[in-house]
Amino acid sequence: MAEKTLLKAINEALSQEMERDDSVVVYGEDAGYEGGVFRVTAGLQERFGKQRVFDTPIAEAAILGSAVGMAANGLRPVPEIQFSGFMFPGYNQIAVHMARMHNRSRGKYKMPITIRMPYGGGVRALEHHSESLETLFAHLPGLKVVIPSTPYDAKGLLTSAIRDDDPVVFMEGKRIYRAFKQEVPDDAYTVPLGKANIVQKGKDITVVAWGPILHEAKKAIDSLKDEDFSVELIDLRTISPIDTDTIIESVKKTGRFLVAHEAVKTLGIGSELISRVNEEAFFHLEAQPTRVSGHDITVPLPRGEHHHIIDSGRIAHEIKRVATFE
Amino acid sequence: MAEKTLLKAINEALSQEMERDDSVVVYGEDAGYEGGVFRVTAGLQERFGKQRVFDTPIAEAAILGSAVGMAANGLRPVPEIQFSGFMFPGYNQIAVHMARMHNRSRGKYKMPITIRMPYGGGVRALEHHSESLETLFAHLPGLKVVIPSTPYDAKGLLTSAIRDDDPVVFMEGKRIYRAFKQEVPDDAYTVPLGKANIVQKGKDITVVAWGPILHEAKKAIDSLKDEDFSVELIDLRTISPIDTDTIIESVKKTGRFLVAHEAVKTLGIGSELISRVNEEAFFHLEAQPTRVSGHDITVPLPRGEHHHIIDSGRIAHEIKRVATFE
Amino acid sequence: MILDSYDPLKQEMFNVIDDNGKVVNKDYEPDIDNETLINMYKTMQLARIADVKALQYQRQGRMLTFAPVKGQEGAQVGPMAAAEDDDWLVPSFREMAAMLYKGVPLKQLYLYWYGNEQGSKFEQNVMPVNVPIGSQINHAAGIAMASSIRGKNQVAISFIGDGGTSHGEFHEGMNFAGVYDAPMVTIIQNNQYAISTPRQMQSKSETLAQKAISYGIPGIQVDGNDPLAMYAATKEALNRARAGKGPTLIEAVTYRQGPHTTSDDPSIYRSEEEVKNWQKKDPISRFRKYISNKKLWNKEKDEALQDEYKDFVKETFKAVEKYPTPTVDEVFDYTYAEMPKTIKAQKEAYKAYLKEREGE
Amino acid sequence: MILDSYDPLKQEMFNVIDDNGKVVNKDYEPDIDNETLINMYKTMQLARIADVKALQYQRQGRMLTFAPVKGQEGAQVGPMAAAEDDDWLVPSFREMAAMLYKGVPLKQLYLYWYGNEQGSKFEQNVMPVNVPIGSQINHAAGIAMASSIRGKNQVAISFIGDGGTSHGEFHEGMNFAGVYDAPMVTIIQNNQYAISTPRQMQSKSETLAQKAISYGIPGIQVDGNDPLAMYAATKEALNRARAGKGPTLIEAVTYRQGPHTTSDDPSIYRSEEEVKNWQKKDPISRFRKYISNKKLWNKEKDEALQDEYKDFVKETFKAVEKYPTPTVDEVFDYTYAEMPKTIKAQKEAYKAYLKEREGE
Ligand SMILES: Cc1ncc(C[n+]2csc(CCOP(=O)(O)OP(=O)(O)O)c2C)c(N)n1
Ligand SMILES: Cc1ncc(C[n+]2csc(CCOP(=O)(O)OP(=O)(O)O)c2C)c(N)n1
Ligand SMILES: [Mg+2]
Ligand SMILES: [Mg+2]
Repeated sequence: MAEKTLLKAINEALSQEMERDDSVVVYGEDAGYEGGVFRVTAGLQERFGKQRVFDTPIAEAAILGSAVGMAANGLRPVPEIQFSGFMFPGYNQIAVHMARMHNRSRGKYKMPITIRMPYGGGVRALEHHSESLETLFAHLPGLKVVIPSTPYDAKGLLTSAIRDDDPVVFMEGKRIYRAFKQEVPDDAYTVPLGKANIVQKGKDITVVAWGPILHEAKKAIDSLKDEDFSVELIDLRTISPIDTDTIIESVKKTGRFLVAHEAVKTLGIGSELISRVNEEAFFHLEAQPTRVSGHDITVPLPRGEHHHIIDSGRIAHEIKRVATFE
Repeated sequence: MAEKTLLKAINEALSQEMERDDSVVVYGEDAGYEGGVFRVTAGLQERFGKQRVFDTPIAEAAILGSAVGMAANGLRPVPEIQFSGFMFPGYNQIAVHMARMHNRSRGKYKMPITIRMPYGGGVRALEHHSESLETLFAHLPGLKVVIPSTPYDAKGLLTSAIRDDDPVVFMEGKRIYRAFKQEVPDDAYTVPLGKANIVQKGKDITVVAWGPILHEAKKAIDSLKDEDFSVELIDLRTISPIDTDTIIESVKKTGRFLVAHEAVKTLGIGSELISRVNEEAFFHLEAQPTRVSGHDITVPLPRGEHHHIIDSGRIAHEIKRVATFE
Repeated sequence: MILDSYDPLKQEMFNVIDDNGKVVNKDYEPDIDNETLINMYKTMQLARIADVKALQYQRQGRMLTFAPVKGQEGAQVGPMAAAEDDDWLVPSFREMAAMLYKGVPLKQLYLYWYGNEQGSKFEQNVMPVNVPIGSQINHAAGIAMASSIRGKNQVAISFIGDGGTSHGEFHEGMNFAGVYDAPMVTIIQNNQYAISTPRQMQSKSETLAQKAISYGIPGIQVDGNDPLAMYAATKEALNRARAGKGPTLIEAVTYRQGPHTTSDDPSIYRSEEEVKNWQKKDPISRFRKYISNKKLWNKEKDEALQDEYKDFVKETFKAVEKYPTPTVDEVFDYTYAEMPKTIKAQKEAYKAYLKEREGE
Repeated sequence: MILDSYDPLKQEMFNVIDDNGKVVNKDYEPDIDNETLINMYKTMQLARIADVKALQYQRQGRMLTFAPVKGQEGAQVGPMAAAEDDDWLVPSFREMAAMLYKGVPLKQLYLYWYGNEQGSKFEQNVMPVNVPIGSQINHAAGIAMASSIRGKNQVAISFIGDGGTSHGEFHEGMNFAGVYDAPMVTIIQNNQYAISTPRQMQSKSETLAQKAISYGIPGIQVDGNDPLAMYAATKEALNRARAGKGPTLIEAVTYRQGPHTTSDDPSIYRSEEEVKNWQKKDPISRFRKYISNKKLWNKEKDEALQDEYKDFVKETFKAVEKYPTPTVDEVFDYTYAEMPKTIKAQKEAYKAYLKEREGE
């Protein structure tokens, strides 16, 4: 065991799953020789050869459509989309085939595909490099969507995703790729899909977040430690299917609910969580379930980005408001 | 004035706007010579010529991407996507350009584009012909989304959409294209975007629906006319931006809220409406805001479709449950 | 080599027999055993009869929307006859004849067009009907790449329409497969129309075969109503693919004799004369003449076969009509390989509602 | 006609001057007035200096991610010099030299790379930087179609990379424009790499110019480091476009001398030797020799120009650094042409929060 970054944890999961299972292949734009623009796949081509780890033309529909074909013909593809904002040209394949092939063929063709993609802002990048598009995947039946917030979870969740027989969109918050390290076991292990993680117990308000924003939420909670209420913090981890039970149980206890996400507000995951909280814990609520999120605007270029992406300050402000609401 | 179908009303709006404004062009797969697979654009090529009304290759990215270019260069394009399920290959252009060009260019390039597309089930069609994908548009800042439920609204809303300087996705419930007729003025007129319509006043529960489902909701309400409560029915009409005020005002009065939609449940428009009702009318609620919708599954082929698409029976069942909840 | 000898840029089109089934290109007449020839003919006939009947059923309101294959049987059966059992068929949505040749039971195909997902579960290396234009080419590329990676000897044979060649997915898939020398053969069925849109509206390119040049791979224009030419050209392409030389693009020049689908009225956009002219090149009658000339076939056999198939098709459709409609479980249970809790909950809630309604 | 005389299938590449600026193709030497020649040279120099400086600023942490143009100035300035003022430039993301030639102020370009949307508002017929690969080709097709429909004489000139040609959007846009004979010229800057991915991984096609055959339009491979050849080939393509003959595809064979972007480390995937070999073909030094041979330029002028531009670039960047950061209003107000109520409400709520926070 050693301290590892999220990036290193992902690289390790890829490497170990390739070792374990010959049918795992890794590919994408610059994912082969160079090891990806973030170096997430570094060393894999050297180790597993050009047949199982390769560069592709710039063609997202082919990257994801070929994954459908590979999966039908016995492989377990782990394609990379260079940045989530460039998944759109391949979205057709995700929506009309990958998410539906198992259903369409009545179980004949499973789709054990894991699409990895860096996402989210906070790294002062160009346009289309900073979006949080999880809604576009979570709205599609047949897909799973996973977003890790720690190196430990990243390795375990990715391992589960690769071994899973359904297509998984695995979104990596690029600003936490190297932001911090954590003890991560050297051997392979799994963290189950579909299970949220209670990061911190509390009794007065439930806060749900995931990915990089989870760390902002933590900071926010820390900044409120002298306040008169305690916060239960849940890391959603799997965005689809949602672990409703864990959230509902928490809200039934706390009576207050806040979801914090980087994505735009309208139809962000927050809207779905609030609806579920309503459906299943309505009469336990002591304040309106609330979301703190990006605005309904295009992610601004770096000089204006801070107005859009929520930080611990905005989250703390909302936690306090909801927790003390009477 | 004469009785017209929804299809005829749309055709009339197109024709009159082309007449009124030289910069309006209409095109799409089979939209020219044949007048579209549903004949919505019938007669337009004959009347306005092949330069302004034309067939295209099968290329949705080109259909929608060229609209971006045409708009930048002074036209007001009204492209047709043959079925909403085939918009995916062109979604890249919608998401990364059309919805963002005005913002990107700080107002230099307006995008007065209206994308028309038939959508929704209930016509026993092949796969990909029956989806309700409004969430995928409503989640994108910069886009407007409109769904008419009547011939009158269809003509007026489409006229507004074409004259609007922002990109509008105009979704036409194909199963009501010819299902009924309504008095529709022969002259051009507008129905404003962004305004919901209170179809029926009531005081005990607010029901929101749109498109073909609005008619199912009406039937449901009719079937409940002997019950002891009265229903306020709102036709959302514009799905983005949402007319929150009209809904909130109604819910403040009724204290109960049901949204009915054809789309899958998770992250359907219902989730957003419920979140807004929570945010702005929480302390007026006497029952949990509720959605009746499709399940989180792939739309089944025709033999199983009835299990997925909500009908008046399911809606009535939910109205009664929510309205009488204590 | 056929692929080297016909240059699409010179508008050269490869054929073996003429409209009367006479061999006009002896050099390239494929050497096909008699059993296979008969099997090719029978499959084309079965497809034709099943097609004509399906249209009738649809007009009677018993069948749903359906995309007729009539006129294109040769463009489909030729290639499939050239393929090995283990090769993959990656269809578009109009490949009934190809699917039948691969061994997919007619009942499955009818069940699919009848609106039941059970009709898309095949035992063979055949992908389900693919509606979104162009997207199947990328599946074929992936299947072919997997074949290479796994050290198999399979080739992926995909079909696409003339309209489909305009799509970005076609381009990406062809180019992708080219880069990896993936064992893939793509057959464009240029049936002259994409719904109402004529071939020349799809592309300014003089032929569709020449699009191969964009991918640095061979492309050839073949008389798609000549099953022998289709067989021979595909065979060569398959050999290339198996030898690691990568994909080939074959444009089958053919004609859709029927409507686009049962919802289409072709009289809006084309003349009866045009249809009649193409009927003279009908692949089935041409092939019948060829095998008759070879003394493998005759009128009596043909009549017997037609009677047999008509009955078979009727029986098959009856069975399909009696097939149980999908249950609630079926509608929910295949969404994921393993059903998540939330969907299970939705299913149970819906079942409870149905029960309650029954009670009412 | 140049376009007819160089066949990409025979791997013929068009050039006018050699690496020493000597005319080696007198027949096709374009007739360019002196003022334009000087303007071409100056623009290339400005782009080069602005590029080198931007890289420095970025290394100092003062500039954000930025895509250097170094080495590709000739492939960009040649075409733009051949165009009319009213023609459209539809860039990808590496076209600083082309944009400067069109008259876009350097300040705007710097402001954009500095991370401010105000840098994308141009007075000229120039589209903003386009990041999603391939998608600009469809914009160019639409701009060109609008030009025809509105009876204008404008041609849309778009740029794309070698990597971009693999994308479905490239295919659809080229094919679409071809069908309508839209006045469009597409220039592929084949700079040998797409980030780390070498040209031969993009496509099995021997040249990128031959992809034109897929659209039934002319395609030509041009020495992209020869601004005169780029000028001459583009001029002919523009004339064709204006005459209603449709689009042309030009492959400019060039080289990216710098990193892909400031985040890239090219030493991982290419050798210094390779870079040095290409530097010998540098478009600016070749062109300088050409105009010097013509007695239009000399060392003194060059030194003066360099000094002038260095100062200008410094001043410009200073101004950009002083440019006000986007306000909350700016961040919200351009989402729609007319701001909807819900967004206005979000803006007000956010402003209220900021005020409260200030108060804290
Ligand atoms: C991406 C996509 N866009 C549009 C459609 C609607 N559509 C179905 S068939 C068809 C025409 C196909 O023409 P072609 O490729 O020539 O095949 P054919 O029908 O002639 O066999 C169209 C446009 C679709 N299925 N998929
Ligand atoms: C659709 C899409 N996919 C991926 C990217 C990420 N990306 C940015 S530049 C680039 C390489 C482009 O190569 P090329 O087209 O040769 O242009 P060059 O950078 O060499 O000018 C890639 C893959 C993108 N911008 N858009
Ligand atoms: Mg066709
Ligand atoms: Mg390049």
